[in-house]
Amino acid sequence: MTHEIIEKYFRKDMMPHIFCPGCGHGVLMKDIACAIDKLDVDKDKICLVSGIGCSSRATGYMDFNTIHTTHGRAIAVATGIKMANPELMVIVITGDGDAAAIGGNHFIHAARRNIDLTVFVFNNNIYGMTGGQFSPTTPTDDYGTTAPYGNIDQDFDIADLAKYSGATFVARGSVYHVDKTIRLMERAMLHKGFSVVDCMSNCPTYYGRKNHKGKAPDMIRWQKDNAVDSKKAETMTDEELTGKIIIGETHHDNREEYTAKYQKIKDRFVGGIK
Amino acid sequence: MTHEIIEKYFRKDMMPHIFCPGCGHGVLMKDIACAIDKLDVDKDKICLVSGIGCSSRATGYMDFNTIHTTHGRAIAVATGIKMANPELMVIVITGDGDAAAIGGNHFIHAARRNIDLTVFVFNNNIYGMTGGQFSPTTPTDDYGTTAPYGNIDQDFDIADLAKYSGATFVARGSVYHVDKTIRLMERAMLHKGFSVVDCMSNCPTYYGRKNHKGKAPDMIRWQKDNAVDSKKAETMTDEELTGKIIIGETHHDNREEYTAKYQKIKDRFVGGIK
Amino acid sequence: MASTLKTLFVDKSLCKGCGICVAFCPKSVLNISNEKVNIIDETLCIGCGMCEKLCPDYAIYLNEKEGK
Amino acid sequence: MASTLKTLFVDKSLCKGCGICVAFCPKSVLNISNEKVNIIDETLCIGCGMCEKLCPDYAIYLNEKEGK
Amino acid sequence: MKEKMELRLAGSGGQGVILGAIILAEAALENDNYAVQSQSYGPEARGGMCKAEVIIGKDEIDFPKIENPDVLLALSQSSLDKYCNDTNENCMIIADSSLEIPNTKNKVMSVPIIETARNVIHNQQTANIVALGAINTLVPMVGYEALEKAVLKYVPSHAAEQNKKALQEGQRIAQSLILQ
Amino acid sequence: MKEKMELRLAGSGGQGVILGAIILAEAALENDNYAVQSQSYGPEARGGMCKAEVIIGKDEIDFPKIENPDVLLALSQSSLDKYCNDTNENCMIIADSSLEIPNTKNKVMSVPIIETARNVIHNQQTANIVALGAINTLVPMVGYEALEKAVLKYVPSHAAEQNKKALQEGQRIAQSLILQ
Amino acid sequence: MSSKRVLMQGNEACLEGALVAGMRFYAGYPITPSTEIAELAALRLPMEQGSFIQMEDEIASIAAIIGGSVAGVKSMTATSGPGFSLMQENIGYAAITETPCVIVNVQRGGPSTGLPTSPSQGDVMQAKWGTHGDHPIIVISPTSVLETYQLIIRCFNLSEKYRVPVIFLMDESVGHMREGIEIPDKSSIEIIDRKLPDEGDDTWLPYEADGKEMTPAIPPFGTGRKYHITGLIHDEHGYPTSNSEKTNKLINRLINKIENNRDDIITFEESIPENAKIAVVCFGGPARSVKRAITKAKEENIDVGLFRLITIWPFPEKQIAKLSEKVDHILVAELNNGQIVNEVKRCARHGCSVHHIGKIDGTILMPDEILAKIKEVI
Amino acid sequence: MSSKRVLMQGNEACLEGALVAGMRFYAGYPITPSTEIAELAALRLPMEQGSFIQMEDEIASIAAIIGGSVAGVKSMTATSGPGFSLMQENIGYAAITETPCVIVNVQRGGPSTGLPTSPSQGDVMQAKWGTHGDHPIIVISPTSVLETYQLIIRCFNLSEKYRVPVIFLMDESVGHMREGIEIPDKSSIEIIDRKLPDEGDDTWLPYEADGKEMTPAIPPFGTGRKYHITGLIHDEHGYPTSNSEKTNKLINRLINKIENNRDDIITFEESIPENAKIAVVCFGGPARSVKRAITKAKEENIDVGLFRLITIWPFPEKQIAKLSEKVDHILVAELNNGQIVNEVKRCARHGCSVHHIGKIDGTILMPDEILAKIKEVI
Ligand SMILES: Cc1ncc(C[n+]2csc(CCOP(=O)(O)OP(=O)(O)O)c2C)c(N)n1
Ligand SMILES: Cc1ncc(C[n+]2csc(CCOP(=O)(O)OP(=O)(O)O)c2C)c(N)n1
Ligand code: SF4
Ligand code: SF4
Ligand code: SF4
Ligand code: SF4
Ligand code: SF4
Ligand code: SF4
Ligand SMILES: [Mg+2]
Ligand SMILES: [Mg+2]
Repeated sequence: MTHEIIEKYFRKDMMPHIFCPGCGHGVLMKDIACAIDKLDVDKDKICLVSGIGCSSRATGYMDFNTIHTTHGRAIAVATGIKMANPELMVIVITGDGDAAAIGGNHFIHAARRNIDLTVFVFNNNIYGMTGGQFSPTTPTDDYGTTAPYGNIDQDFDIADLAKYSGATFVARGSVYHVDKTIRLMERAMLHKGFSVVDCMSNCPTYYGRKNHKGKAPDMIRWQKDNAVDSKKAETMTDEELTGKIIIGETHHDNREEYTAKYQKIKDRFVGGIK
Repeated sequence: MTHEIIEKYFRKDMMPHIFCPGCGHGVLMKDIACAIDKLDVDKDKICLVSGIGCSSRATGYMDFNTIHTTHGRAIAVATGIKMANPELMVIVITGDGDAAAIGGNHFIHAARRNIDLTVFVFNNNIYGMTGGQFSPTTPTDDYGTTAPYGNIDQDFDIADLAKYSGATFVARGSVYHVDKTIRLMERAMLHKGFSVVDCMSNCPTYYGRKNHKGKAPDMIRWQKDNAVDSKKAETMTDEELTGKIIIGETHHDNREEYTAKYQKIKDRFVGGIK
Repeated sequence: MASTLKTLFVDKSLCKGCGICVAFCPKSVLNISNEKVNIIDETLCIGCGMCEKLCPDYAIYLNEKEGK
Repeated sequence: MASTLKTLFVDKSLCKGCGICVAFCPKSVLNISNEKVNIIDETLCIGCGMCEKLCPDYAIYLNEKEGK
Repeated sequence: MKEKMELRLAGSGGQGVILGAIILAEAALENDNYAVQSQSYGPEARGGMCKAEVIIGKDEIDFPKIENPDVLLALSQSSLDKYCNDTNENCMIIADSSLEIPNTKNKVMSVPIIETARNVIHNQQTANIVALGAINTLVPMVGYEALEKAVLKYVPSHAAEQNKKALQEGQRIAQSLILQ
Repeated sequence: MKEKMELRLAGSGGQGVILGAIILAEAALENDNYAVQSQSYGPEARGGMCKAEVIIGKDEIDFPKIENPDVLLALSQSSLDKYCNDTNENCMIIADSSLEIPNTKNKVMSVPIIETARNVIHNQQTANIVALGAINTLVPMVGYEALEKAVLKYVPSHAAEQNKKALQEGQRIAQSLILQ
Repeated sequence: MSSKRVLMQGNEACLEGALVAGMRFYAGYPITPSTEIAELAALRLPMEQGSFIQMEDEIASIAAIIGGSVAGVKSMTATSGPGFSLMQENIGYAAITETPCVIVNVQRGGPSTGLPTSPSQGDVMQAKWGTHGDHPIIVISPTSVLETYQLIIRCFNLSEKYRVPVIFLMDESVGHMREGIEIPDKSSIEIIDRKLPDEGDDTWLPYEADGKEMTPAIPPFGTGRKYHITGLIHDEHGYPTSNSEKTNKLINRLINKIENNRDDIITFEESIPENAKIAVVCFGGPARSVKRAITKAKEENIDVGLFRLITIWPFPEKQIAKLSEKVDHILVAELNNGQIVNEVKRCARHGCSVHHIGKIDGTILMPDEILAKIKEVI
Repeated sequence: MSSKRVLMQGNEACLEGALVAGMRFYAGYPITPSTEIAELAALRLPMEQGSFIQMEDEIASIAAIIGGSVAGVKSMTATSGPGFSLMQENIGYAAITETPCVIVNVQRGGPSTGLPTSPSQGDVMQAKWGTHGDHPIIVISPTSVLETYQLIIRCFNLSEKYRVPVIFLMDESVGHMREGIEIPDKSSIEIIDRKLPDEGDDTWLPYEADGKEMTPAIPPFGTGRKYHITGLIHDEHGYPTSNSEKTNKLINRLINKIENNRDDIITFEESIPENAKIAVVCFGGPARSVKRAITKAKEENIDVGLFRLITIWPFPEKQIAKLSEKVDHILVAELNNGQIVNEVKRCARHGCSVHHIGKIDGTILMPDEILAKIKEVI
């Protein structure tokens, strides 16, 4: 299956990709292609937009309309694409730094507007590209090259931030949970509105090494061992959930989408100014 | 009372202030001084930091250490002041545009860090200074000069945004509820951590006029008629709360403050590097 | 607390005539004339302080000590 | 679905030797040698596809049609 | 009208002097003249001083700002004080009658503009339109019809009659001054 | 040592050639020489090619990059292929024994660096240290003690013994090559 | 008189001209003295089946118009100094990715928040150098309401033709001025759209270009040809590279597509009386003070030449050199502390003295001040 | 040999020097090739009882150091091109509010994301003109690890003395290079702290200044004297004004506090052999290629002069003019497409030809290339 997906949707002359051995981003990138493959949409209409970071390099490998923008600005560029041509399906691939640090404002405002973008955050809890500085999702007390004494910041939960800012489809996937993540990705893309999948990735090179989380297989095994499905989580106490990560869909509503609302304004003037 | 407060804490040579007739910002600015007056702190240690907007002009009138920064950056500048000298009491006066549009990222990140700043958002649901464009808190369907066909954005609830981003004291006051607002402001300043008071203001010149909300007295009466105390709101159904505004304290927790945490790192090295 | 000893002051140079004090005064003490606040009948004033609290321009206030 | 018809392929030019496939293979089909994946015993393979799903470099996969 | 007329309209923010200037410029175009309109105001748009300028010319206008106004309209004391010395002797100063006239060599007409708006039109907001009626009567530069048409273009339709009236009243009070 | 020695260490990201160069520079300082160390790598730090340079001199060094390397160390095929032609004839090429030696006029030493790290030290990560031992034996430029001291300064203390051994083994394999 | 003149504000002319040019996407964030452009865009675009969005800040605004352009829609934003400073990173991105877009900067007094309602020409060097790294840019500045209408169309034309961000450098005095203008007949206006790849061409590469224009044919997203856009140095395929030859090739092409087409891009207004010993170099709104000063000089029998830059960047080096051969003195009049004067100094031949008159106090340059300076110089 | 040399990276020298200068607050956001400065700041500052914070982006970073400085603590940030572009608005704010701070830009290949790990000098014009409006700025560029250590201290000294943002313009080749340096003896290092108002002085105004330095004495927040800071044009009290005289006074003082103190601010390295017909003007890391080229030329009996800018802005106009009288040709060698060469052209006397050698392909200028160009020119 993977093999055909790669053949079909990847720029094979760009391979091997730049991700380090064992980097979860490679798996997640493939998962997106698998999810797209299931969609009944014209693949030529799919745009992939990314910012800057290891994660954001993904767009360069995938054979769609792809744009690798500036750090933090992927969602703002994507907003422009979608507004200018609402017929395009616009997907953002970003990192925890790109989306939640420098790009945090665009993230919450796009969510507020509920514009029809699908955002996949490759969340490795670190700035990978620049060499392991802590990010807004690095857990408190963990280490990064700029947190040599342990991180004193509280970390953002990307899924919660999305939900409370107004996103209308929110879910969490992981590198380990391939099939489930692909399904969530597919649903996120089909959802008409601002949808976010917080994709737990793993950066063995920096986050893993700095925090004694072992090598890539250990980090992925950790995902396997600590994930709880969102449905099941609802039945669990806070205590039971400590140290666990909730995967699956965590929020969904049907608020009207932004470009659809704007279309109604345009429609007033179809056929000339009245 | 007001008279003495003005005499004591205002730069009277700068009066009359630039706010339009009936602008709620004048009342809120005075409320801050009243709240400060009650504090048992060295007034020379108080810094007022603002961005750009009608609201942000407040710092120019108040006789403390005052700085009127660039649009949206008040919280970031305030963060620097507090980090460099945690003994200063740092208060931010900002607008809905300044804090939640261009400054949204600094707002959520300062909340996440729980750094000891007190943020008073003079929330008039519009960009006043530039002449009445809709803001991130303009209610859906309302009008602004850049929303001639009605605003299609969903509005942010500043108090909720603060809470879900990590602020540890959150409240809402209003122009009408003077005494209550002063009390909330006082508590916000005393709280050690990131505290936000969403202060409902009124802009009769733009928001009021564009949206047929009447003149200043009408807008203030609306606040009076529609406010529900947060305690009481807890006992009310969503239906009962429709169209109401909740005032009072809405969130409070005791998570450790940021500069205090950082001080612990410094303390490891007091007396030299070990 | 609402003491009758208090006297009402107006600083017309600060008043912008917004009418808030007039609207929220529980008695008919004030009106607007020529775009400024005006005390019609001070004897009606109960010293409640609403005008002072809500004036955005600090143009109207009560004072306990001095007479008018 | 896990059909024995499937054959395991490795593209060593893509493999970065991360060991994920080895770790998650339920049978002892694979190991790492010289920083690349290596098929020790294909006959043990049950075609579960874990290696393919979790390989970040698309270097290992099952193929139903062609033989090795 | 002269080859070129330069008008300065001054007042405080909210008195509508900019709109007044725009309407004059519009009326000039209506009369097939050239017109340039500009203004200056502080960041304190709200409340501060506000100055609007119009130049009406038979030919194209190179420099769009006023060097020597032919007419200065002042609706507030501070604007009158500020600009009345910024004129040469030929400039006619039209001041609202509520203002104190500073010492000046210029011809000064004290016109009850605001009073008329308030007491006759019952809407102080129309003072700028009253002023237009008065100015154009004291120093004719555009046809009355053109002026009225321009006014109607810029005021909301529900206020059309009121503003027409304001224009007329402005004309009337100016005429009565001329006759005096 | 000559007045000035220029060394280029090349490999793929992760092989530790930059650290190797730093250690050499540190050892040179230990010997009271001057040293400059620099490197270049792509944005693809992870996996791409990586080149590190050291210049060791008895005098101050003006230009910090290498014009004519005296020694080229190559730990990966692509780096050997790329840089082996970028040398003049006097440059000694030290290539890992796993690599295919391209056609060149230069003196080439094929040294089992990676193999030694893997099979003798049991830690391939130490290949850069093995290489240092070998280089400094084939082309002496810093004292062995200075080199060892520099190694210990840069490796974590728990790995001190392993790296000492790696340095020794590098020296040993190089000596055996010289003797051949 | 021919057709009817209509009263139009500079900012309005900017927006209406843009609509004529084909602009159908506007993203912006309000700022004095440019805000009317956004307000009008919000009102007018839906009437033309275009879209307006108010973004959360200026960074998002320029990012959004880059997105809009990539989607194939002519896009613009408008701002003033503080917002223009914030846009700098993405202006460089538009330059390297060759994304057509128009950025209007209605200049106000700086630095920083400065004097928000005063005219200024303080951003003219920033317009060329504000983003990091060598990059191509075109900057154009109008002097009147009519010219604003005409030149914003030219901005879009040049932006599409050369796939380069174009900065339309207005100033408060033009943006807020109203003039009676005759709206140009639409049929007389040239509109240039971006070049598309030939349909059958299967040797096409998104970032390959040659010929005089040196501008690639990049189709909008969603039209079938898939490719990659990146702000990293890239090869003809659009893929990242750090190969030095390819780097050199890309940067050189970016710069030369402007340099080699200077004659097409540069326009100016020049009138040098035969006896003129001095010429005034100027641009934008303040050029009108200069014109009046020249008229006044003429009345005093002093002949003064005029050279008004319309295209500011690329700087008309050749033209200024030529000018400096015609006159003994050049006076540069600009509403700043001396920016373009440095360019003129660099380009003027030896023997022609170069002088400056500027202003940084929030007021405009008055004709009499310029005249006095002219007399002082000659 | 005297004291022991230690191996230090340029970025490390930058941070260690800053600590010696008294820097006790760092706010930043990581970016290649400056990141080591932030990483070291995080490690080292608590040891010196200073504070480090990683902000959410570069805009927040410069805003935070402005805050830190206002609170009285010497503050800095470090970044590279993309981040430097984002900082522009607040650099102007620091300039107009006269807030001392140091911004390090370790330049990399641009424009946009460009070549993140390659050396470049593409931001040298941006360092002066990147923010909107006329404003004061000082820009300094080091050529070696030792000089990085020394000059970052000078940056802080000038920043405090003149209350102006100082840009320390490094480049990747210096930032990532390691050299053995002798750490200067701390007792030999001059440290300048900001001027404070005299204690009893009750005529003091926060923004009043005269004398040669023209720099006001503004005490830190919290020390008893309360005043207002704004990015609007302000009077001596710090209060907003739009009065044109006051505007003029402020902007002129801001500019003249730099202009009138050029001799104190400008430093350079010059060595012009008697017979030299040509001199090479250079700065930063690439100056070392030039030095080698000059040595090589000497070996071929060609005398070549060297003029290395250390202070880049204010530009050493007088010195370059003088230089152009000593030699027939000036070659400007810089790692960009030609930026400082334009300044040299503007300042060089007539008759001295000005040439350029640059590079924009991500590689450094090699001595042989420079030598070849020297030969071509003479
Ligand atoms: C304006 C700007 N600031 C900083 C950088 C440097 N930078 C590049 S990627 C990155 C962080 C990436 O983190 P994340 O988005 O989590 O991606 P990851 O590499 O971890 O996948 C940073 C800080 C930049 N390129 N541009
Ligand atoms: C970078 C930048 N962008 C835009 C502006 C223009 N601007 C000034 S104030 C303002 C909005 C203010 O709104 P808000 O914070 O709600 O304050 P209010 O005036 O409503 O009190 C804007 C957009 C600016 N000064 N700087
Ligand atoms: S640095 Fe981390 S995130 Fe980046 S490619 Fe390597 S493992 Fe992945
Ligand atoms: S514009 Fe609105 S917010 Fe601003 S001063 Fe006037 S009433 Fe207040
Ligand atoms: S509330 Fe204040 S400003 Fe308003 S009318 Fe009354 S006194 Fe005047
Ligand atoms: S104190 Fe109360 S009663 Fe008296 S005037 Fe004020 S509002 Fe009216
Ligand atoms: S998971 Fe893939 S890259 Fe990793 S060792 Fe296995 S085949 Fe190689
Ligand atoms: S398909 Fe399953 S059993 Fe076979 S090698 Fe892969 S993981 Fe092992
Ligand atoms: Mg990350
Ligand atoms: Mg507001």
